[in-house]
Amino acid sequence: MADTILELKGLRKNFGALKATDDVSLTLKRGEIHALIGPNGAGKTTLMALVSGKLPPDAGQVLLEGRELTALSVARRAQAGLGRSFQVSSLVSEYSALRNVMLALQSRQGHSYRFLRPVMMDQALREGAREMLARVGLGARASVEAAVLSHGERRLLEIAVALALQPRCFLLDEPMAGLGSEGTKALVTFLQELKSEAPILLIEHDMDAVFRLADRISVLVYGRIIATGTAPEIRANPQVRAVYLGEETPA
Amino acid sequence: MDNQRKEWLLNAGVIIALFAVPLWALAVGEPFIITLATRIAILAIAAVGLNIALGLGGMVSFGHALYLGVGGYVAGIAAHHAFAGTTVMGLPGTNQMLPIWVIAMLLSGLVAGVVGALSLRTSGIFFIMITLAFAQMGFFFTLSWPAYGGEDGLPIFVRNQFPGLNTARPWDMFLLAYGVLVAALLVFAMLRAARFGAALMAIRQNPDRTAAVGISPFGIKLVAFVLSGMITGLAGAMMADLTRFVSPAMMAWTMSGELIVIIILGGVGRLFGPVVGAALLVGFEVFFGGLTEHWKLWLGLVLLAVVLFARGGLIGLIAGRERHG
Amino acid sequence: MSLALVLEQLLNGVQFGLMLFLMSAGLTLVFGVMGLINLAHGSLYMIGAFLCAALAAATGNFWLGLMAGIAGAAAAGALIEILVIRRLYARDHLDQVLATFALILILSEGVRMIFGPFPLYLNVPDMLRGSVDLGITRYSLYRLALIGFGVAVALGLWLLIAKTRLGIQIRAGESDREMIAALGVNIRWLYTVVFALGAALAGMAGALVGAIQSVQVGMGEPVLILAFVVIVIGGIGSIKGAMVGALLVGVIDTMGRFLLPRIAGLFLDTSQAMGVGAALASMLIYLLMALVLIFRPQGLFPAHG
Amino acid sequence: MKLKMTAIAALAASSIGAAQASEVTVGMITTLSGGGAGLGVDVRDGFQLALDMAGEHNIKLVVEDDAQRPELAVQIAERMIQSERADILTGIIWSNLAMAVVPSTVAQDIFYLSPNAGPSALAGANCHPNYFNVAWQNDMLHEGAGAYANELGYENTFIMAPNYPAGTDALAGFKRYYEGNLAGELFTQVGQTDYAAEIAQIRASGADSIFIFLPGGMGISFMRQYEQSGVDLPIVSAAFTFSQDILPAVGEAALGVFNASQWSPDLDNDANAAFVAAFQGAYGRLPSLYASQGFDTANLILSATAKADVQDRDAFREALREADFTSVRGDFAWAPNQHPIQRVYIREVVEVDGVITNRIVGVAFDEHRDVHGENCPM
Repeated sequence: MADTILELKGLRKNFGALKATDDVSLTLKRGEIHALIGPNGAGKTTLMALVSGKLPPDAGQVLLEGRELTALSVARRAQAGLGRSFQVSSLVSEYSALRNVMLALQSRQGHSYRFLRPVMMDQALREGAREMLARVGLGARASVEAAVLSHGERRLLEIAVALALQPRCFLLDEPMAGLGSEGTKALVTFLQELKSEAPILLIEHDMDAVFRLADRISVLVYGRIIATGTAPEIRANPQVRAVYLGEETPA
Repeated sequence: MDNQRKEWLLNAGVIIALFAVPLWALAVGEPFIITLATRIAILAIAAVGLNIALGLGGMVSFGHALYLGVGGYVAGIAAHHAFAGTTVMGLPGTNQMLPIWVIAMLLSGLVAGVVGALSLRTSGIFFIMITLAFAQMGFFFTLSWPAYGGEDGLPIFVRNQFPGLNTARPWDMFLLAYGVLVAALLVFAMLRAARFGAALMAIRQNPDRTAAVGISPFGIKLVAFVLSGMITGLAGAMMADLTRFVSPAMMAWTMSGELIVIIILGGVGRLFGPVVGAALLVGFEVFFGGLTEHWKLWLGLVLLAVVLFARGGLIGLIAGRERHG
Repeated sequence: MSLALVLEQLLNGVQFGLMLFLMSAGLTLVFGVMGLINLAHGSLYMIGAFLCAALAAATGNFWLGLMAGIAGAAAAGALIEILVIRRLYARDHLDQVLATFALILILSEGVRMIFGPFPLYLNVPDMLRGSVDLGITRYSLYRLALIGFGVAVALGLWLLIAKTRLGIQIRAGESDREMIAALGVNIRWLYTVVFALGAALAGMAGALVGAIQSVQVGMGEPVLILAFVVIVIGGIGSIKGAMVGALLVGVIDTMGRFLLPRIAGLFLDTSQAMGVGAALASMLIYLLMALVLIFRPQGLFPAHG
Repeated sequence: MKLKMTAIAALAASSIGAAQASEVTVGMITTLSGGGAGLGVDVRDGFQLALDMAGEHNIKLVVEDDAQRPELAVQIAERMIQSERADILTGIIWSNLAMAVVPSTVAQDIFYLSPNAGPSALAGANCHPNYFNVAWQNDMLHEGAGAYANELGYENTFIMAPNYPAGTDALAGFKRYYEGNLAGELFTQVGQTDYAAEIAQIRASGADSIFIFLPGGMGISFMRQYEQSGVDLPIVSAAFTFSQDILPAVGEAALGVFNASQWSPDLDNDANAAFVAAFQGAYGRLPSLYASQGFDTANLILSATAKADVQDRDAFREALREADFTSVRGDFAWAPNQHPIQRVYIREVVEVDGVITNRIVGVAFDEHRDVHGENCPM
């Protein structure tokens, strides 16, 4: 299926007796935003770690455009085209915004085992990075250290870094967290454009944003996906309502 | 004056002073001061090596004396066989510094590769301890292996040769050490500015992020560790020739500690941190050692004060925090 | 090679291991509870030995000296914790290594200033002089007493940690530092007490060993390195691990030095065999440590799950 | 660590200007801290005593502690030659330190006078006109112990020494004259403090006697542990393990041990009587053989400075070769390799007036010289 970019097949991960990820399968198709929601402790973080390669699964597969990624490290998966952002901003804090993006670009374009040419004199890298920063609206903040950027700016820088990887698909882990309503609105618009470039697997707490943005939604509870569908389908799903609204499901 | 300019001026001052003081000593006939300057330069080379792993890569190697010792023993063993006219594993000894340096760097790089490949699987205190354990293995191996002097060490009766120089003369030996130091600093500066340095420093600050942009931390760190070991190994070969003596003490854990101390006194990750630190340490020893036999007490207090209150070392104190642009 | 010889060497290994345990217990507690690498632990061992030797020489009573050694090391530990160590808990390992490296320089030189450059010699107490017949072999009574002492202290430590309020706090501190705050424990006080306890154990080891060896500046550092090997093998933070690690290191080191030259002697001539055997024997425990770290990076008995 | 003791002679020395105008700078590198400190302190004190007793002289003495570490000794030697401009180095206690320092020192046309260490390599093929050994070649006293072990009727001796040049020399020297069987042969680590494993092997070996060479703190630790072990075999040794620096710390455990020495505090000659009395007067303790060697070394230098200017190396060397001084050990003569030819006594450890010390009970060799001299081209 040429339309499926990312596919998870029967992923499992146990921590002792706890089934943190329990037979999760889902697909991410070209041009879509697939949101993953679930209450706290549902296993979203674990699933993200399995997809990005931070944790090895006990069973199951991760496929990107039909290519098996399961045995690859985080770095290899990133090279293969997984562009992830972190739930809590995770940047190279002493580097400027520009250098953070350049780091992603240097990995994308060639490799890091170059010992001679000063990286700051690499015009292609610099220009490329500036372009990415401009796209997320951080053009004026290029030379500011990541540690000094505001919270919202760091969220945007996360996106810019993911963009710089020119990935086959994005994995965005709560990109709206702590952005405020203005910032969220801007980002929603941005993501809607972005999905045509590469599909987005979105983990997000902000339900309004999710229901506005997502083409499909999967609901994760106790490590299992209990439902997948469009926004109206999910809204209507009694199991989901039970989990989120505390409504009793008819036995 | 902004900080970058201050650091630049400080660096220029240090490198000029390190040349001018022994030159003055040469003029007034004080060979011991030249020897001291040579020792500073060689210790600084060793610390430049460690600074790649520790300063740029954040790898707290508590066993860098191992590479110093490997380099030292390469020089000592080569000279020993050249002197006695015997062979080692079918190869003749040599009293030429250039081939000795090449072998010293290759061998210490190889050792660093093995140690790094195993140690880099761990992190934090475990990394500190496993690097220490490997260095202790080297220490005890040389201590009890009788062929090259064991505990007694191995004297180099005549300093190894360098084309065009008379290495027995303190000034010539100094020129050699100074030249290699400048080269080592250039290599360090180049590495740091290049893509490799960008990746390495990013890994130190945030390995997860660096992996997520597709740069594998293990490979980068291993290469850095090997380069680091090679430069420290080169310094070891030169130090052996300076003192005309190699002994297991070169691999003692206190030597590893001293190399870290040098970097901290100067400034971690700073280009000239090792030079400033080595000058401070040797200067401290000579100056306070002349005043009181308990100079190590004062060294301890100064070091404690630096760690507790002046994290950036002397360069940090003068030129502030480093900026990565 | 007789059974008697093997037995005696085994006892030597156990005695060595138990003294290493006294050193390692403090080190591992301090790391487990406070997350601190303390290189100056060997200096506390030295302080205990010097105080014991000085007081025993002055009063003629070993036991008074031992008390002084333990109490003095504990006091020195508490003082160091309050003045320096306290500022290092939040710092990274590099800072801890360096600051405690500086403490070694300060304490060693300080002791040298006070007691002079010569070794002191501490006499074995009269009631423990001489040797006893164990049936298969005779053995030094004092060394036997050290084994008994080591076992008793290990039991006492186990009781302290398993049964007392302080022990509960220590265990809480090891598993979750925030939890002990929630328990309403004064963390500063707890840290000082744990550090002093570790120092007391180190001082005790120094004083006990001082009576059969010599008491000199720098005596603590070789033991310190071995104690690090012990806790890395045993699992940092684990008292049980320290015990197993210490006995392993003590016995393997002693038996290695004894057996390896003999084994090498089967293949090589005597003088070569002694060299090769000794070289391998002295590397043996570091090899063990490297293997443990490679295959069980958290040690044999990891403290945190 | 740096004990700097600059003893400049009575002001007079330079101004009155004895026959030889130029000052002689003697750099003394010796062990003043750690387990081996007792030996270095005695060499230094003996040397200083000779200068003090000489009154007027033109010797400038600079003393530094090597902490028994070869790499430190090398650095100090470099500084003494380059910075202090020393003409003569002396003081090294340990053979491994001597091997590290002496060859490059004498090659720079500096004299080295050994007050203690006498490694075989420096007596044989690597002998040098600028190297004089005022004490003994390492093997000598051990050879005496070996010869005396035969006399005592020992047939199955366990022998043990630290693993460094003097240790190998010691065992070789003992075996050269000993005729019985060896119950076992062990090398220990230099500076080792725990001998439990070695004692176990001695116990299991079935030996009838022990020969040990464990100088300084090593000897003290071993003897104290040996006493507690329940092994009770007679010990024969060279003077080093039972010299006056060790005996007070070992105590009664040492009584009755036979040891070979070229010197003893009860040696009956005028120079020695004066030396022992003056040493006791100055330092309040009995001198050890190390003190006697330091004393002799200083007197040898003094005798040479009276005859030649140290800047004239050849003349000064000749003056040293004449050895025109009164040794506290009695007659003193050089073998061609510039090591002494001397009598080797056997001493027994005894208690005299509550002080544990040595007493001469016999002679092992009369005019003994070392075997390595044959390989010396001089």
